[in-house]
Amino acid sequence: MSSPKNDNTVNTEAIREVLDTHRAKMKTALRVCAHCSLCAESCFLFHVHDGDPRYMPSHKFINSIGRLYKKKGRIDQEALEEISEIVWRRCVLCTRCYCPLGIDIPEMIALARNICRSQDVYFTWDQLEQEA
Amino acid sequence: MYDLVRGPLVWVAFTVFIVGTVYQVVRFYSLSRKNPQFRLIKPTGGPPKKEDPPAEPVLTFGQRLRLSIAGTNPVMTTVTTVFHVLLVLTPFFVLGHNVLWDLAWGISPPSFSEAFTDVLTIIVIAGGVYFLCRRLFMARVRAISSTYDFVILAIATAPFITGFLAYRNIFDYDTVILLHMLAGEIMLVAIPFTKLVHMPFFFINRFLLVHENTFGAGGSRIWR
Amino acid sequence: MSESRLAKILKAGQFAFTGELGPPRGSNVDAVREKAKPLIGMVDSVNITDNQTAMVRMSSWAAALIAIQEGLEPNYQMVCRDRNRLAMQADVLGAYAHGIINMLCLSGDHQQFGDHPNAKGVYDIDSIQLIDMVRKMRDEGQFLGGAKIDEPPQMFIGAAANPFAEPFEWRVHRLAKKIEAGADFIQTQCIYNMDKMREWVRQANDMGLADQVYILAGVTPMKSLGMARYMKAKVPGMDVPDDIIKRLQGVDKKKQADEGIKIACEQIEEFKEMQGVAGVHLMAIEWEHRVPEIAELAGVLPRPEV
Amino acid sequence: MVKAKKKPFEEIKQAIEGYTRVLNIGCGGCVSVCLAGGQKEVNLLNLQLNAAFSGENKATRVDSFTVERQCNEMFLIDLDKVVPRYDGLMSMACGAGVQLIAERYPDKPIFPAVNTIAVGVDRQIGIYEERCRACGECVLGYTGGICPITRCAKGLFNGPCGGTNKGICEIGNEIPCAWQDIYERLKEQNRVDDILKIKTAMQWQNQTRRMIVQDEYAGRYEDKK
Repeated sequence: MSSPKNDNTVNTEAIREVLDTHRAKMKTALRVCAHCSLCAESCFLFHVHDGDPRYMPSHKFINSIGRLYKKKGRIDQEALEEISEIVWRRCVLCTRCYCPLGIDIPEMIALARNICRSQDVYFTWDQLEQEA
Repeated sequence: MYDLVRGPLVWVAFTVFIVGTVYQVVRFYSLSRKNPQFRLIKPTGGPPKKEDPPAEPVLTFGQRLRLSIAGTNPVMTTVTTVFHVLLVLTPFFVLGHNVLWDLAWGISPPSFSEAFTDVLTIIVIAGGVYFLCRRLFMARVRAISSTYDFVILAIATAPFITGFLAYRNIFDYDTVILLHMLAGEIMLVAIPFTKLVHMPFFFINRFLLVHENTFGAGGSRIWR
Repeated sequence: MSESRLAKILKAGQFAFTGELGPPRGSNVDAVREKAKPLIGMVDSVNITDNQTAMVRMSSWAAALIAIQEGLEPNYQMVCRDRNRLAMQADVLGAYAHGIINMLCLSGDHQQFGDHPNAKGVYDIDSIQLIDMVRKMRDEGQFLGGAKIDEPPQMFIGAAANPFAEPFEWRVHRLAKKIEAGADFIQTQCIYNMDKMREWVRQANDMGLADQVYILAGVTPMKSLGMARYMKAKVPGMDVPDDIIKRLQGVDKKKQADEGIKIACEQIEEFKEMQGVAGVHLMAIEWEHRVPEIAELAGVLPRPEV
Repeated sequence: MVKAKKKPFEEIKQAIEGYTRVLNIGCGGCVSVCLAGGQKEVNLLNLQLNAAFSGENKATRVDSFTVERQCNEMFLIDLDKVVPRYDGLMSMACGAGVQLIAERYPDKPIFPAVNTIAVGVDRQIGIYEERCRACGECVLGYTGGICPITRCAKGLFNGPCGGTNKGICEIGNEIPCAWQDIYERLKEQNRVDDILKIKTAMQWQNQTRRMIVQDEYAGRYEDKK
């Protein structure tokens, strides 16, 4: 998914810098999430993919920003690729997911996208073309 | 041991619960700010509309319900609502608890009958079982579950399970009631500092924060 | 075609006096002639408005041709609201071909004010670009697109200025832009606030603009107290100071019109002496029949021969 | 991004009532962000339509399907399977999305359920302001970042006109004059010089359908011969 990088290393410092920008909100969001799965139906991609749990908004934010936060940014290249797959490909940031506890999931995904950008990992259109 | 759990620990637990919750709320207020007042200027400029279109259909209560989370997940919505309401309410109306209030403070709040409380307790436990089953057998919930979630579920339901056991004198009463008190204290302490913090934050997020799904007037605060 | 009378008057250093005529909302030729008659011999040129206040009227060039038949020299107004650059250039050519040799380039009131508020405003080019376009047609003999014109129209190009609209300090710069674009003369918005007008003219003099262009001060006599109040409150870009209102309040209702004319005449007297002002543009709205009287009282008669 | 607003309910209803099975296609792009045509709005509209039709004993029924973006055919592939089941299509995307669907399914009548309004910004939840009219010749660089085409009622390039009233546009009581704002901002930045020069007639670029070719990618499509 990600664009090729030369050195294949993850810049933890840069990740932490982004994590710090919305730390309070992010911590609260991650802690408040009751892992109830009620957000699933609000995501049209979840519908389109026949209820694949990986498209559940909570799954997406727990496994992207949640993972980055838990690891304090110390993730390997492989994990980064997985995260970028989640935030670039499994979410289109339509910003309409519903959380019964009021968590702003899109902002969390956007934060994770920021982190990807800090690692030079972007949405790559070409790959989408190849798959299609 | 019994005296410790029944005496100081209760106070410690309540203090931690109250101070912790207040801390969370204060922290939220310090980390958020008032949403700047937005005055909608109805553009008087621009071309006038052709004519007023017929009124948009008004959604009936049933339609609103179907469009809401209750429409997409009716069972879960019902169970979770009942579970959470009873989880908070039941302890206040347990006769045994209120006798303790009476002994300590000389106040005697109204109580449910013991049989009724028993039913409520069973409902809460049943809710817990439902959550457990969801977590174990529903793919989408399992996908986001970890040990932590089971521990939290245990913390939330333990006071009810032990209370239920104590009321029926299953196992050794003294031990069970000790566990019951401990479980309650653990839960109180856990609320502000674990996932259970969603209790205060449900109200903060859904009533105070500006968001598409805010209840009421649309909220008044945004994160800094 | 020879130079316009208005141009000759201004170039000769005579104090110019121009009038205004609104075409009818219909094809009533007699209505135009009726309005034109009292102006004959009273004004050097008469502005023929172009769908004024965004209301559909007989087209400006057509009414201007009728005015010519009546012996008046029209000042053809053109707004940017209703036509794109092609139609504008075509109209300039057509108008000139029929003997229209003055024109006033305006942005135009927004379509929302008029009787077709849902019309698509064109505003392909703005008033300054229009001035620039007509100048280019005349001086360079080229259309805006660059093609050569067979017999370029020798228009005497006018522009409007509003000395009162905000930001005030920008106004004189906008005047400069219009001059740079090619304006030969300027007709201002109706003036009631003389203090601001004096200041604006002073700035124009200081910047040397008054030497590059003929400024005609806009004067509209108040017909009544009601009109003064309406203009103060409702008309965009109008600055009616309180002392005008007070003066009209001070006289009997039947005398308000006379008082309005008196105020106008006092203004004209001052403009005659004001350095940098080359004439007066009298906008007697729906009062064409009283122009001879006003001209007489203002002492601008007889009009000089040029 | 693109901002849209749902059409009046009656208009939508009348457009599709001659069809029995209609697919209402939502879009996860701009119209979702501006709360006009995402999955939630599709569900809401369908509920209302189906209730209205069954109330009137009409056979028309509306189903829903929401795709990532209707402005790229790659995201329409999933639709291929479902569209044949319907005799009418409805789209809650912007005009571009509606047209791409129309192009892909030329035998199906398609009806827009939203009016595409503008390229705009999010002000508050549910409140959007137009900011760009896609003229194709951006002048923001010399107008202090304030668009004279979008914000000035007359789209003047050498404003303000004489109608400006104490900083307010002549057409409305409360609409700020774009050119007053431009002047003030440039003055603050000491850049008034930028608007002292005459801005010559605009070379309008939005008069025919435009094709945007990003230079980096142009090579791919050039004739190889």
